[in-house]
Amino acid sequence: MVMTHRPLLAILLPLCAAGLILCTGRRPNLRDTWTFLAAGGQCALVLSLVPAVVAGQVVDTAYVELLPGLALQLRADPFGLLFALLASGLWCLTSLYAVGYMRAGQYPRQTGYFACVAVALSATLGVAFAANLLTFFVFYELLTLATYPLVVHRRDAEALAAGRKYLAYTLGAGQCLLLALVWLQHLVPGATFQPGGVLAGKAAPGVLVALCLLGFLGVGVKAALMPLHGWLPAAMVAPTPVSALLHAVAVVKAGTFGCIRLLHYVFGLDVLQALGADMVLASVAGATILLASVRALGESHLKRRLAYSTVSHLAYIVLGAVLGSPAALAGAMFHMVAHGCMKITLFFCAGAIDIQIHRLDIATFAGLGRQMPITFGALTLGALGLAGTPLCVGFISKWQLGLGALQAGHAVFLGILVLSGLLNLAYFLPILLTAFFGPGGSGAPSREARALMWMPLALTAVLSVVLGIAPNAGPGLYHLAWQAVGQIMPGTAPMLLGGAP
Amino acid sequence: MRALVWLVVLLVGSVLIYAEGGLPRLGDAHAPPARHVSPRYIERSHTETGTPNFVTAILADYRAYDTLGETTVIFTAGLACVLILRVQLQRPGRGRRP
Amino acid sequence: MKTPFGSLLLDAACRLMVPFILLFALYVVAHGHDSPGGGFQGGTILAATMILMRMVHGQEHLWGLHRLSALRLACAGIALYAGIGLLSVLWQGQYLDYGVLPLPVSTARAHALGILGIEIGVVMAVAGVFVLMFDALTAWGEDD
Amino acid sequence: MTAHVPALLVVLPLLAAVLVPLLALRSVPLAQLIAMLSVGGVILGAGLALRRVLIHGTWHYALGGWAPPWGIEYVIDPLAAGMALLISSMALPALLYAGPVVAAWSAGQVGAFYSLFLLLVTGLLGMVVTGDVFNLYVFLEISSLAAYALLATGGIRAVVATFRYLLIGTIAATFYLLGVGYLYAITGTLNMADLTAQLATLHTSSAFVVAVAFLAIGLAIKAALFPLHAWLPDVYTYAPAPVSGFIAAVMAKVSVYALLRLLVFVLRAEGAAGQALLLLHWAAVVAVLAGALLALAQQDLRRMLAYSSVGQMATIVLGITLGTPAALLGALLHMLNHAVMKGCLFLALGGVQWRTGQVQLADFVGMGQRMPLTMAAFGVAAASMIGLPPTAGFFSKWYLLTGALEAQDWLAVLVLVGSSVLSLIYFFRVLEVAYFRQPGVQALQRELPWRMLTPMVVLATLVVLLGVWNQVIVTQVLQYALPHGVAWPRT
Amino acid sequence: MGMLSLGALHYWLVACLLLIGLHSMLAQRNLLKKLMAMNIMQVAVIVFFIALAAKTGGTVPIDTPSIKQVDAYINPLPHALMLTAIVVGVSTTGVALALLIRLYRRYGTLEEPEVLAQLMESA
Repeated sequence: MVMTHRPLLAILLPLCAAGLILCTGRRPNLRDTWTFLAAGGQCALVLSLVPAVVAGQVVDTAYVELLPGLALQLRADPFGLLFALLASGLWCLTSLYAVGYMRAGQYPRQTGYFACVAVALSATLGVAFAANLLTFFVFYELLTLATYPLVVHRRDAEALAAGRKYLAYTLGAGQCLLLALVWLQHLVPGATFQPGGVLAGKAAPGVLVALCLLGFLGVGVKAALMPLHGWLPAAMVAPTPVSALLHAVAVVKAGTFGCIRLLHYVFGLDVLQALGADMVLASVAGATILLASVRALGESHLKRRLAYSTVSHLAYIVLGAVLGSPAALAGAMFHMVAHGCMKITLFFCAGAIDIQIHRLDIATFAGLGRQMPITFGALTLGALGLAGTPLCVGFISKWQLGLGALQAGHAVFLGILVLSGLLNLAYFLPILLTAFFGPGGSGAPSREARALMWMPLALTAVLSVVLGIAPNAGPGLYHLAWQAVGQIMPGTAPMLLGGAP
Repeated sequence: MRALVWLVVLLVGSVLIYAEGGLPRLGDAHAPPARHVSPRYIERSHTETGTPNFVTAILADYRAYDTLGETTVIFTAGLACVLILRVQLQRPGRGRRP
Repeated sequence: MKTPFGSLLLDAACRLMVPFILLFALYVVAHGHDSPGGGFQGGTILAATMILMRMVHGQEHLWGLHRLSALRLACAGIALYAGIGLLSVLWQGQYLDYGVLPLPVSTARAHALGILGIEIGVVMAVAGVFVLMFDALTAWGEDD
Repeated sequence: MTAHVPALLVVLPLLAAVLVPLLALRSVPLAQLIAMLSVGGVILGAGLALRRVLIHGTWHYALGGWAPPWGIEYVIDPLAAGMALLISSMALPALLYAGPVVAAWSAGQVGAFYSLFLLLVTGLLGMVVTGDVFNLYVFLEISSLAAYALLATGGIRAVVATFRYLLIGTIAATFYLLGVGYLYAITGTLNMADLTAQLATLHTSSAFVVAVAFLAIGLAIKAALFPLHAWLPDVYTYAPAPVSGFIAAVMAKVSVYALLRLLVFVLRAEGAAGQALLLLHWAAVVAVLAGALLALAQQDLRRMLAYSSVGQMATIVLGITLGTPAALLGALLHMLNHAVMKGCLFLALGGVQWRTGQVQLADFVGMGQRMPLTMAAFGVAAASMIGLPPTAGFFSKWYLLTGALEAQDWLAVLVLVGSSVLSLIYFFRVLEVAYFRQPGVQALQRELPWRMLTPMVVLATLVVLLGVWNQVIVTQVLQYALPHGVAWPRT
Repeated sequence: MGMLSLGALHYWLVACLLLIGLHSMLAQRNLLKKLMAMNIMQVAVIVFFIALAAKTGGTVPIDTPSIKQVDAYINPLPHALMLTAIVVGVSTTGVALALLIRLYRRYGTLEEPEVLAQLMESA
């Protein structure tokens, strides 16, 4: 048990940055400098935690006690660190991209925008490092509030409607989560997240069922499990960097993160299996995977198509989490990373295209691939990765998921995974085909977006390939995932590409 | 509306009549009010407060604090009239006007 | 009240009655110790004289008690009442405990005197307030 | 002198009240200063009293040196001291805020206003600290009369509303007095502690039942507990901001406090008192939702706040009638929190009205840019009403929910969650319009004068601090304020 | 509920007064009459208390050296209380009258429907 304030610092840093951003709104360069500093500093702080956690120590610090035996408590365990690394790492790239994008598009209210993003990232790290459900809830709500202004950034009727939908879903879910939280505190006073759960034998089945329902309603909305996904496509009215970082990485991953926390650190899988709730959740996730992919096929607007693909890929994570076999769980955790890298690439590309041709209807991309080779190259990598082609990071996680499905003895889910892979190709290939081989010259001749935009998306694309070849590159995210699995299911050895646990 | 009013009235009325059984009879010298607290006033107030009038003794001494409150109530009412009716307190030609 | 409605008859009747009413008021207050009566009754009667006077002679008359003086009287009355209470606190008694007041008499008498004191306070307050109220209810303030 | 704090608590503002109207004629600022100083003194005294009762236990003070039940006694326990502290602390910001509002009035009016405000404080304090049921009635009337006058200063509509309030309020007071009469008739005493002793054998007497009925109805009317709330919306809507800010913050709560004091502390929730609590419970369950729904239906924001008060008061009553320790803590904490946040909301809204004359939802477009600090205060308080962490409202909601779960009263759980969802909707509506609607013309920024701004900002800060410190408040103060050894009847 | 004995007759009187007051307060359309009804209600309570003070054969509560035993004097406490209650009633009436005068000056009527109608059209 190590006590350090670095997690807290990683949370406070963006908050201070937000303050500074608001103060220096009149001087754009200075203002954006704060964003870069905060993102870099946060990333560095999180990285600095890696050695200790990998060495098996748990960094755990309790702060002000808010309720009897329930403090605002931060803890860096492998799983939390995994999410924190993902979020803060991608924030660095996004902040570069966002500056380019917002300036290229001459967006109004940039000050407010960057301030809100900073707050949102602080909240995301809070979610990642939360050591008990109360802390988790506090930052989870803060995340909602911080992202709302970003959704309504355009301030027009459509944006406001989307914002209302967004809050109705997320804050409504927050009420459910709050009730679950109060109930949990009532059953298990002062409970913190424990690998394997804390509820075993603490409550009657009826109560547990109610708790499950409330809890998974609470986190399921942000995880966009069908039928709770309605807000995500609507939220695509936000500026593209927001969709990229928040609605492909921070917010929705906070939802899936919460699902796994609830599943394996609060309830414990045995409890759910005893209730038979795991199969319910698994079938919901499976259905979501397929339905969302089909829905994506029908969308002609690129960002909305990406949104539905996000919905289906989030369901991968939930599915892997409930299947209950080590490989599946590791796959789920690693898919958070994989999907993050790939989906953010895709959104970056969407943003670049939007800035260049001001249209996102897939039909209008004809020949664009020849004019914007880098952008569409990255798009191709991301798309293929999501479909699960080897050598892309998506393959690793998907392989683990499939393997896990077999380990758990549910071959049907393997079928679903394969099927959805095909569907992924079905809704990505048309884009690529029109872009590269479509008749050129439709619309004004275009070129690559400014460097500040294409560099980050190239980077993320490369990243997703590098991780696909060497998943332990850098901070060793894949290893962290397996470490977390090892804590939840003791006696499981990490596997790279198979082999018996 | 009418019906509601009558309903309320009948309700209160029945409640009042219901209570009647539990209350002391008129002039009952053995009822709690005559037995519990008041005897002390009758027996000792003259010697304790030098005031033969029990009521005055209670009003202005034993429960003088109530009377202070009572005087305050009157004072409040007076000021309330001033404020509600916007009476000018100053003699003409003094103080600010809106 | 915009104008006093004085007339010869009223004037004379008023001159005749006021002294007796005043006397009665004083009696009611002073005799409150050993017969029905006391501050409130006395104060009301006192207020009645003043109201009568200002109805007949107008509020600039000596007994017609201008509303401002009425307010001062009322405030002074309450201040006197509460002040006596504070006095007993000053002499280490409970609030409104007249027994502890440093008077050259027995405790019982001290109580009696204390009672008289607060009764006077009540008289002032009641008389002042009732005059003020009458004035407010009959005066025409600025309208909305 | 500290030995006499209980009496001084009430007498200090009273003396100031008789000083102020005369002073105002000489110098208005001096009068305002005196008024605020006296309230500051009360805050100090209440703080001292609270500290002392937490250390040495309940504080009995026999007025006039006459031992109860023959004389009147003041009984200050942690609950009473806490309420006194709350009342005085809410009065100070309102008094500061009132300065600019009354600036246009004549000196005499200003003096009367401040004096009546102090008398209102006096009355509420007296109700809180007294240990005598009749003395409570007297101070109830002082506070009521002062309130009527202050509320009526909001223009002719306020006068109409206030007259209706006066009639209903008098019915309530008369019922209360009648209840006291019944208790006196069967016990012969007016002292609360003595009543508890005398009534030990009388819980079945029909007179007792009726006494409880009248006491409960009377105080429930004063507390505006649905469906007896009819007087409240108009009164709160048309009153001037500093008055509505203070009255909405504490006045109804003092009646709830009296209800709690009598039914639970004095009558020990036995016999008819227990039945009354059960009835109040059901009334509250309905009222919580009714208040929130009615608030949702309003376009006039003052009226919206008024109805939300109806709902929130019911929430407090619900917590009290649930009767589990957590629920009671929640109710008491919510009394504190709701006072602060609703006071802040009314002051902010009143400020907007004072500056722009607008209270309709539709007129709030761009208000976030026009009056940033005011709307920020409004936003913080609204977040607390919704119950977002880490504001104060979140924690009282937490305790109330825990209490409902303890009592296994699923209906109450649903109602509590439902009401916070509804308040989420009707408060968020306002914030969306104020911040995220594009104003047609870019209105220039015109903030309030500092004397109106400071109270709001302070209260808004307090909303957050109370949230962070709620654990201290609960463990250091509130848990000693609970009625011990009382068992609530549960159906 | 006890049988209707003479000793309990005054409770019926109180009930009647209270109900008359209550009913006309709710049903009367004229605000001044509502106010009067309010006073009637208060009178009912005052009668109730004063009746509690009575003792058969009791004399006025003023100490006379010749009489010593407690039961010879009626109970003084309710009288003291009701003096307070009466004053409170007077004060309330005063404030109510002030409000009514404001209304009358503005609307020239005290009939509630007419006042409300004028309010509506002014809004």
